[in-house]
Amino acid sequence: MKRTFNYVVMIFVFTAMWIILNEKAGPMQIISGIGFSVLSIFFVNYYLLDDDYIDSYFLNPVSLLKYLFYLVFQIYKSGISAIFKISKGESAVKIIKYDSCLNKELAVCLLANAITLTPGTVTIDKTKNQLSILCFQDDEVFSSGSGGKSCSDFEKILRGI
Amino acid sequence: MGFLDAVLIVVSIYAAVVLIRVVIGPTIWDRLLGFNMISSKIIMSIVILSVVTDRSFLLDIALVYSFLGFIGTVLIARFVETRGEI
Amino acid sequence: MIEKIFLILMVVLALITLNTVKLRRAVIYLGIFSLVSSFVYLLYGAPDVAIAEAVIGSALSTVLYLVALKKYQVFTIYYTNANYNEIHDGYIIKGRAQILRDVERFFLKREMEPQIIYTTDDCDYVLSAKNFDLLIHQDYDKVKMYGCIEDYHVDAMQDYVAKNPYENLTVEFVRYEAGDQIDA
Amino acid sequence: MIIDFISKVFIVLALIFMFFGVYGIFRFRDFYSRVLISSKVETVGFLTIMAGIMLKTGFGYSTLKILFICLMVIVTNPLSTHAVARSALKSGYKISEENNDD
Repeated sequence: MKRTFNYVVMIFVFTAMWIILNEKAGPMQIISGIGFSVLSIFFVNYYLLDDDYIDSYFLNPVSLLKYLFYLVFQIYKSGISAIFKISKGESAVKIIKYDSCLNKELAVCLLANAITLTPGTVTIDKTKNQLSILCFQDDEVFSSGSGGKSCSDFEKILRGI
Repeated sequence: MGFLDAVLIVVSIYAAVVLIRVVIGPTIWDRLLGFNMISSKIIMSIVILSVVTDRSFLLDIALVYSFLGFIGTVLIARFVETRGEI
Repeated sequence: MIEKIFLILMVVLALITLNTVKLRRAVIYLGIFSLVSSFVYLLYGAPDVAIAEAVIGSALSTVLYLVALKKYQVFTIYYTNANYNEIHDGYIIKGRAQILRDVERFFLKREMEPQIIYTTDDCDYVLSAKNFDLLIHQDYDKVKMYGCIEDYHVDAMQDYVAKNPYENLTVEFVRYEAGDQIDA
Repeated sequence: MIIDFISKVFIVLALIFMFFGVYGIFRFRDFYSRVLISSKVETVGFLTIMAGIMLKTGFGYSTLKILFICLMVIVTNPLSTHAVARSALKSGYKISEENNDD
């Protein structure tokens, strides 16, 4: 039942993309969009990926939107602090290890993407759920959480995905 | 000359300035960084151009660019890292 | 105005691409060149040509050039200095140790691609941990070069240095067995 | 009228952000600082300029397309930065930052 619901959501999203790319929302576009999305899901299922990918790689759209809004807010916040760093011109860097409290593979990857996207930190490596992060010498954003078990706000949101 | 035309010229001047870093950059990774920045500036100017000339199909080309510039950067970076084996 | 800026950029990029000696740099310059040129096609009202140029020039030809460069042997050279504060950005751009310039020219003449990696790590650490073909360690005017004993390029390098010796530098070669490095 | 003014403010703000990104890659003397700062301030500038243009054109199919481009850049830009930084670090490239008494 849940599987069928996931397929319906995917077909809906793909059809919306098809309509956006066509710039027209007539009945012809909707029918061809549904047809092509069913075809592409069928093709991926049979030729490209394993059978159970839809359970492990499915994103909850509501929490994805919440994550995106929080991400944009965080990007601007650290972008403004990066401008002060540029005008000051400090340049010592260090590499820290960060243990995240997420255990899903996809959620850890999304966390690494978000870390790289915010100015001032770049993810270098990932083993299981430990991330190596390149950051400035005097940054205290992630280094405080590395020892204890406390989760950052990103991880709290990503748990719902 | 409208406002967006001036913005287009400023963005292209930025791209020309980044090119200096690509040329003098001491290592190959500096050049890759410049390549990445220039490709994102080109995407930006395509979007602005499509608004200026009111031709919305140019946005499809910007979409294609955002895939391809990324593929080039990742391939060259991996090529340099593993000493010639992609 | 906007066309003029991008056309000048194209000419500059083409000249740089032709003038560079190292092939991997030329691949990067060509990628930027094809990006800029397809934007110029857009400016002159040819979006179909632009999309073909983007696909072929930016993705396909980069892959093709890289596959072709696989045949071209890359020679990895690490450079360490005893007083490592000297290796900084400005030093790499203008100063450049004289020995490095000669080594680079030597390998370019033998049609190989030298890749020089500057590092401030300790010499012993690089010897044990990294995978390299030649390690150059400089301590003021004493230069030590570490190379594998079976590598005939290093033999040729040794002959070359013996034929034209430096006045102010003493160059010493250290050769190690091949088996020592692989397990590290 | 007021929306037009707000979109102009957004675009000018994005140009200022991008100026700092371009200034940053000449200001820093160390590759790792450059890769940390410059290409990310770039992303901020990109998102801001796209927001300004979306306000200017009004709601329509092109707005949704620009939103799609923004989503694509959010996904792919960190990947390329990660690839460059990782490639430099794995190869062992490491230099000290330039001293002031040069």
